[in-house]
Amino acid sequence: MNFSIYDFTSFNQWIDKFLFDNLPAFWAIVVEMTIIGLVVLLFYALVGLFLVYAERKVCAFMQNRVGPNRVGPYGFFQTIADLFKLLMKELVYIKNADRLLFNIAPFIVIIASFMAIAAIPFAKGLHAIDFDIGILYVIAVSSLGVVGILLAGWSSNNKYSLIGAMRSGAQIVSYELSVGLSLITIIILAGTMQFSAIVEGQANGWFIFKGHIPAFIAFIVFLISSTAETNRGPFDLAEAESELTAGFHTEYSGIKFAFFFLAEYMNMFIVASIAATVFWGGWMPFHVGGWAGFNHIMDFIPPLVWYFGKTFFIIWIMMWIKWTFPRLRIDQLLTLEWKYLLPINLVNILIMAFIVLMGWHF
Amino acid sequence: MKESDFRDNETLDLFKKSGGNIFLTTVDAMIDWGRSNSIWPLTFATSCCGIEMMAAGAARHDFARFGIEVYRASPRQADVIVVAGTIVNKMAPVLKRLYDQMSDPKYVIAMGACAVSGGPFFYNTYHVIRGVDHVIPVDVYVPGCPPRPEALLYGVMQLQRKIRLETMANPRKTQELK
Amino acid sequence: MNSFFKYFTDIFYAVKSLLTGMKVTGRYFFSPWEIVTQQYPENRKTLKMYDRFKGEVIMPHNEHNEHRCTGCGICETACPNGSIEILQAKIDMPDGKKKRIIDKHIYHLDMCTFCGLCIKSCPSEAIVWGQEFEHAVFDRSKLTKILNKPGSSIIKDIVE
Amino acid sequence: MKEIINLPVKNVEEEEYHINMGPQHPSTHGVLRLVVSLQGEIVKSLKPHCGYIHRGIEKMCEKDTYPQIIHLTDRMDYLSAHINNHAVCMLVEKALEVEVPERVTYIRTIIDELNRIASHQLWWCSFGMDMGGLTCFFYGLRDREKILDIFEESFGSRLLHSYYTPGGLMMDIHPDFQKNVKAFIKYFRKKIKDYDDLLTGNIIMQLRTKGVGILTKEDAISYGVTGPSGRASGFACDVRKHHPYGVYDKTEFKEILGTKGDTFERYMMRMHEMLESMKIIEQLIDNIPAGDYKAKMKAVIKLPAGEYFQRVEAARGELGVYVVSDGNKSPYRMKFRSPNFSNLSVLDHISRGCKIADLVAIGGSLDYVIPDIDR
Repeated sequence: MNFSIYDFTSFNQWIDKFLFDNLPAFWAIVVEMTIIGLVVLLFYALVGLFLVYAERKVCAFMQNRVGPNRVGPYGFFQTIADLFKLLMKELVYIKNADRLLFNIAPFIVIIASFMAIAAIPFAKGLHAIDFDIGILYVIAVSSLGVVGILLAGWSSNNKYSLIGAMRSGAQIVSYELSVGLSLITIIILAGTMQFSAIVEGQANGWFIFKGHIPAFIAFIVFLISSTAETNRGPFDLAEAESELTAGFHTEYSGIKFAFFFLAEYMNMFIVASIAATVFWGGWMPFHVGGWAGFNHIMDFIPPLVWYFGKTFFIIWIMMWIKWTFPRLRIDQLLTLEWKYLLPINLVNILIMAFIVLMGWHF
Repeated sequence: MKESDFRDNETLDLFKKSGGNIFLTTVDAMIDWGRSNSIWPLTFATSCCGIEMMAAGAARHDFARFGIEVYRASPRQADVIVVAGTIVNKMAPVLKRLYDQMSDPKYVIAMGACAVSGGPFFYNTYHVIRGVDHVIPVDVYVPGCPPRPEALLYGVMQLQRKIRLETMANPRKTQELK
Repeated sequence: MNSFFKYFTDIFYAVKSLLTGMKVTGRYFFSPWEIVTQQYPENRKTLKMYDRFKGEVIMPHNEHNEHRCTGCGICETACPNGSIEILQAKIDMPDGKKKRIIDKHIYHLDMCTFCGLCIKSCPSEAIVWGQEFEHAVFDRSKLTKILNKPGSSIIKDIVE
Repeated sequence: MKEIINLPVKNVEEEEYHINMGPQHPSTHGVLRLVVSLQGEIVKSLKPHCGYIHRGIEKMCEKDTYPQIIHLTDRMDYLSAHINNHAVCMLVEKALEVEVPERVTYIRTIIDELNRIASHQLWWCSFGMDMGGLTCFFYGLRDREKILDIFEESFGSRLLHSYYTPGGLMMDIHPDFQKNVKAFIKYFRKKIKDYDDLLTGNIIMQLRTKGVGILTKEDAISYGVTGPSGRASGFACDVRKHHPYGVYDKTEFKEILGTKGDTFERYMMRMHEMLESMKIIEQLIDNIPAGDYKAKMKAVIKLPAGEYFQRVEAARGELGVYVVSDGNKSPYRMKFRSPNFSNLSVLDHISRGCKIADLVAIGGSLDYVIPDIDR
C-alpha cells in the first residue's frame, strides 16, 4: 500500500481491493457504502459543530466582544454543550399540525444537504463519488432542501411559518437560476462538469484568475446567490427574526430544530466548497506559471489544507456579509435577482463564451 | 468563582437533600453540563429591565461568554424565560401561555423588582401581578430596579448551579419542591 | 441611454456602500484590542463599583454592634413603595420612663427601587448605600432583610 | 351537485387573514400587540392593542407625595428617565414659584441631553436590529455604556436614576463629571462615523426606508406626532425651541426639519439630533456656574390648589404633565401626555399598503416605548 496525504487514490483502491478479495461482491459493496456513510456522517457532524462555533466567534470579534469562552479552551466545546441540550430537549407536537409532514420536514432538509457532500472532492481521490455531471448533481440536490422548508412551514399550522416558507420558496427557486448560470460560466471555461476534471484543469492557475473578469463576476454572483440559497443573512427572510419570530421553524423544538440549524451551516459549507472547487482550484495548490521553485514549495502543503483553507475563507466572507448588512425586503430580493443578477449573468456567459472561443484565456 | 462565594447556598443544600438516594451518574453529569452551559433565553421583555438584559447581551458584558447569546424569538426553542419587567393582569395569561409553549426543560429567571414581587407597584395599584411566581414557577430571583447586567449574569450562574443538580430520574425536582 | 447608465451607476454606488459597511466590521474583526468586554466572574477581585453605586440599603454597625438608627420611621414614610417596615419596641429607661427603640428594621430588597429617598430623609444617617449587587437567590423570602443585627443597640450620642 | 356549483366563489384577492404581532414579538419593542390584517405580505390594516403593561401610574401618583412621584415617572419612558423627571420637577417648582439655582438648570440641561443621546443610541441599535443588521445592536450599546458610566459615577445607577428632586438635585454631580462628559463627546464624535458607514449609507437600508411609511405634515399635526418623528414631516414641534426651559434659550442649536416624512427621514432626524445634543452639551459643559445644588424647599411639599401644566421635549416627543391639586401633599389628578401614545396612533395610517418588513421598519423609526404608551 502506497499511502500519502497528497494522493488518496491508491489508499481507496487498496480498501476496495481488500474488501472485494475477502467478501462476496454484494457484501463488499454494502460494507463500502456503510463505511462511506459513516465517515460522511461523522464529517457532517464535526463540520456542523465547528461552523456553529466559528460563526459565534467570528461575529463576536466583529462586534467588539469575545464570544463563548467558558466551556473548554476558548469555548471550543460550546456547541457540543448545545448539542447535548438539544438532544435532551422535549419534542413538542403541535395539536393541529400535519404530523407526518411536520416530522419528515427536518429530515428532508438535512438529507438534501447531506447528499450534496457526496460529489465534492476534498483531495485527490478523496470523494465519495465522481460523477461526470457533478455540478449538475449538486445543483439538483441542493435545491431539494426547499421542499423540506415548504413542508415545515405548511405543516406547522402557524401563520408565521407559512409566510416564512412561502418567502423561502420564492427566494430559492429564483436564486437557483443565478447559481446555475454562474456555474455555467465556469463550465464553459473548463469544458466539463466533472469536479475532478475541473480541479485538474486548474493545475496551472485557478479559474478565477484564468477566466479574466467574467470569472470574477461569476464568482461574485455565485457568492451572492448561494448566500441567498442557503437562507443566510442578508437574505434570511425565511426566518427573519424581527418580522416572523423564527420563520419556518417557529414550531420546531429540540433536535428537529437542531437539524434545521445544522443544515443551514452545512449548506453554507457546501456552497463554499463548490465555490472553492470551481473558482479557486479546490485542493489544487496556488501555482504561478514560470515560478518553478515557488510552485514546488506550494506543492508541499497538503491538498486537504488547501481545500479547507479556501473553503473556510469563503465561509468567513459569507459570515462577514451576514454580520454587516441589514436584511432585504422580499420584493427587493426578487428585484436583485431578476433585474440585476440574471442579466449580468447572461451577458457574462456571452463574454466568457467569446473569450473561450477566441482562446484569450490563459 | 468558588461555591462558597455564592449566596443562598442553604436553599441549594435543601434541593440537594430532597434528591434523597438519587446520585448523579456520568450521563446525568454530561447532560447537566450541556444544559447548564447552553441556556438560550427567549426574547421577552416588558419594560425597563429588558434594556438591562439587552445591555447584558451587548459588547461590554457579553452574555455570549456563557453560551447564552442565542436569543430565540420562538418559545419552542428557548430554555429560559427571563421575565424582565412588570407583568400586569392583562399580560399574565400571555406569560403563562408562553411558558406552556416552551419545551422542557425550561427555566424562569425573575429579573428586577417588578417580576420578583411587584416592586414599586406592589401597593396602590390595581393591575399588577405581585410577583411573577404567582403565574409561573420561578427558579432564580434577581432583585434590583433594574439589576446591573453583572447581577443578571450572577443570576444566570446561580441558575447554572441549580441545573447541575438535576438527574435523569427526576429532572424537575428543584422546582417541584416549592 | 440615460437609464442605461443609471443602471450601472446604481450598481456601482450600491457596491460601494456595501463595501463601506464591510470595512467597518472587517476593521473591528482584525483589531481585537478594541474588544470592550469585561469578564465578569473572573474580574470579581478587581471589579469595583463607583462610590455612589446604589446596590442595597445597609445599616452600618460599629465594632460594639451599635448602629445609629433611632427607629423614628421617617424612612418608612419617605419610601414610595413600602419597602421599609419599622417595628418598634418599648423599653424601660433607668429613670422609669418608657422609650421607643427600634426592634426590627425590615428592608424588602425585592421591592426596593433604589430611589434614595429613605437615605436622603434619614435624620441620623443610620442607613447608607451598600455596594453589593450580587443578590440573586433561589428563594424569594431570602430577599427580605432585617438591617439591624440581632442584639445591636443604638449609639449613645444619637439624639432624636 | 347544483348547490355546490351555485356557491358564491370567494375572491382570493379579497381574502385577508390576521396575524398577531405581539405581545411577545421581537420587533414590537416590548409588549405591544398589533393585530395585522394581511393580504399575502401586504398590510391591509392594523389595530394596536394597548394595556399589556398598564400599571396605573397616573392613579398611583394620586397616593404619592411629589418627591415620590419622581421615581414613578422614571419608569414610564425609561429611556428618557431624566427628562420625564425634569417635567415633574419643573411643574412643582413653577407651582411653588421656587427659583432653582442656576447650577441646577445647567446640570439638568446637560444631563437631559446626555439622556437623549443615550436614548437615540439605543434606538439606533434596535432599529438596526429590526432591519436585520445585528451588528448595529452591539455598536450602539457599546457607545451607550460610556454614557451609563458617567451616569453611574454621579447618580449611582445605570438606567433609572431618580436624580432630580423638586427644587434641585439629589446630590451634586461627581467632580469628574465634566471631564468624563468631554471625553465622551470626543469619543462619540469618532464613533458616530461607524454608524453612518454601517447603516445610514447602506444601500439595502436606504432602499428599505426611503419612500416607506410617508407621514405628511398635516397628518403629523392632526395625529399629534411630535419629537423627531413629527419633525421629519416638517412639523416644527421642538419644545426646547418654542417653549424653552432649562438653559436652552441660552444655547445655540438648530431645530432640524425634514420634508419627506418617510422612514429614512425619521431615521436621519435622530442621527442629526445626536449631533445637535452634543453641540448643546459642548456649549454648556464648561460654563456650569458654582453654587448650591438645590433650592430651599419645605420638608413637605404642598401645591396650592389649582391646575398646572408643564411640557418638555422628551427623547421621543413632547411630554406634558398636567396636575390638578387640591392643596394636599399629593396631586388630586395627574395626567401625562405621553409622546409615544400619539406616535403609535399614526402607525395604522402610515403602514397601510406596505409589507410586513416595512411595518417593522416603520415601527422601529417611530421608536415607541410601550410602558410610556400604557403607563
